[in-house]
Amino acid sequence: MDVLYFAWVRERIGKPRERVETTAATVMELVAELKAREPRYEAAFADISALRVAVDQELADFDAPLDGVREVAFFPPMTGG
Amino acid sequence: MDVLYFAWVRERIGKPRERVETTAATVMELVAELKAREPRYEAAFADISALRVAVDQELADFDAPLDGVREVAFFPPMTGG
Amino acid sequence: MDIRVTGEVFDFAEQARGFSDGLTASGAVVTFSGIVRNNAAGTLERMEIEHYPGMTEKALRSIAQEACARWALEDVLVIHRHGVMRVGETIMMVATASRHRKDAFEAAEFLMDYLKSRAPFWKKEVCQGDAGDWVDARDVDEAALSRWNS
Amino acid sequence: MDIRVTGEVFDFAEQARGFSDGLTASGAVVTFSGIVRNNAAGTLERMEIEHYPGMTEKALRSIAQEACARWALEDVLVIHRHGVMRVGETIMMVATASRHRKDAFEAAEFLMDYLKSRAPFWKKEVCQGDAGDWVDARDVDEAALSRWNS
Repeated sequence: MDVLYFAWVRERIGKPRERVETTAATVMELVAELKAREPRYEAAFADISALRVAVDQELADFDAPLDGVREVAFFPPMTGG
Repeated sequence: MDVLYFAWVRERIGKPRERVETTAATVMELVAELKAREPRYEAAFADISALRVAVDQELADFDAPLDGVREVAFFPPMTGG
Repeated sequence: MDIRVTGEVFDFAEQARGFSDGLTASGAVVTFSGIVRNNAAGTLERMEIEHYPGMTEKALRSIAQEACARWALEDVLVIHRHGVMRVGETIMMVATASRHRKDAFEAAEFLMDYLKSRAPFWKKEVCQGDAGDWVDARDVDEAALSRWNS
Repeated sequence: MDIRVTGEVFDFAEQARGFSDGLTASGAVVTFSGIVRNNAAGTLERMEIEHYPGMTEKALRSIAQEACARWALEDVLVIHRHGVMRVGETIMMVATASRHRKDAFEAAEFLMDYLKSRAPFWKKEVCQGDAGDWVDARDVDEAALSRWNS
């Protein structure tokens, strides 16, 4: 699936998007896999309460299932308007 | 004092303003004097709850005193905006 | 603060631009504009608004001053027409500017609520072939004021 | 309904006029516009807004559709910029049109409340000589949403 990062999550991880091969069943499991990769992922996902997630471009919870999902995005709380 | 009429009050009484010599102590007493004049005043002031009053260009109650007042206006509830 | 009572047509967008261009500190601008609309039968020929010269500007200014006392506003604009208006013309507008949207929104709603029921304007709708009917005040407009007195 | 996400400067007043001119049944039009403001020290060089192409328009459209379901609106306009903005430029605007002012006001406030916290935009403020700071979401913006869920 495609994993996207925005704002300071993008800056900490150092890229806007990447292709991830995963068998994670939920967003939370995907986060655990990513954190295990490298310190910069560990840093970006250290405080999950400071993050929001979208699954296939819809806001979702961290326990959302990933079955059939094509795109997951991580970002800080939005500041539009 | 000057007595002014607006909207359908003006139309019923048939003039926009007039000079009134009165010793009425309150707006209510002035209304009673005007009603005693002619049927068109009686008609205009028949239902006082449908009227509003301004004393010297400030919204007031019907029991407002008239001592020193120069201008009293009668009109229906306002419909601006 | 800019309060205008006018017998002339005015352009809402041009006034909104002028208001907005004059601001330096406000990140939030709210405008309201009221437009003459036809009735369901499409027979409205014109709207006529009578007002109370002298009291009108005083009442509008007092309402705007109250808004400035209640909310943190950089500026307030009120324009209200009187006289004859055609379908599609702008009857009146308010604009408010503040650092925060909540202040700008609430102040604009407050201005509208008070202006509807406490500024001396009276609307008459004249349809084809009639002498015109005075618009009745709506209970809902009077009730709207209670929001600001709690 | 007109939803636009753009990287270009736009003129709030011109868009407000276009919106207003397109209406036929609404007597009440409310607009909100957000403007880039300098900080207290006057050192803001630019604002940068990042967004999530694809999701952004979808989210804005869904918020606008929800507003149309809740209030009697003739039309809704949302324009939101992304990219680099200078002090004084318009960041975004909403406009709502209805027969009654209450619907137009509430719908505009609803759009703003949701757009602030539920549309994928992120603001960064870049001051003279720094690399920029991401603007923190405000608790008060999150709290504002509760008004619409009772």
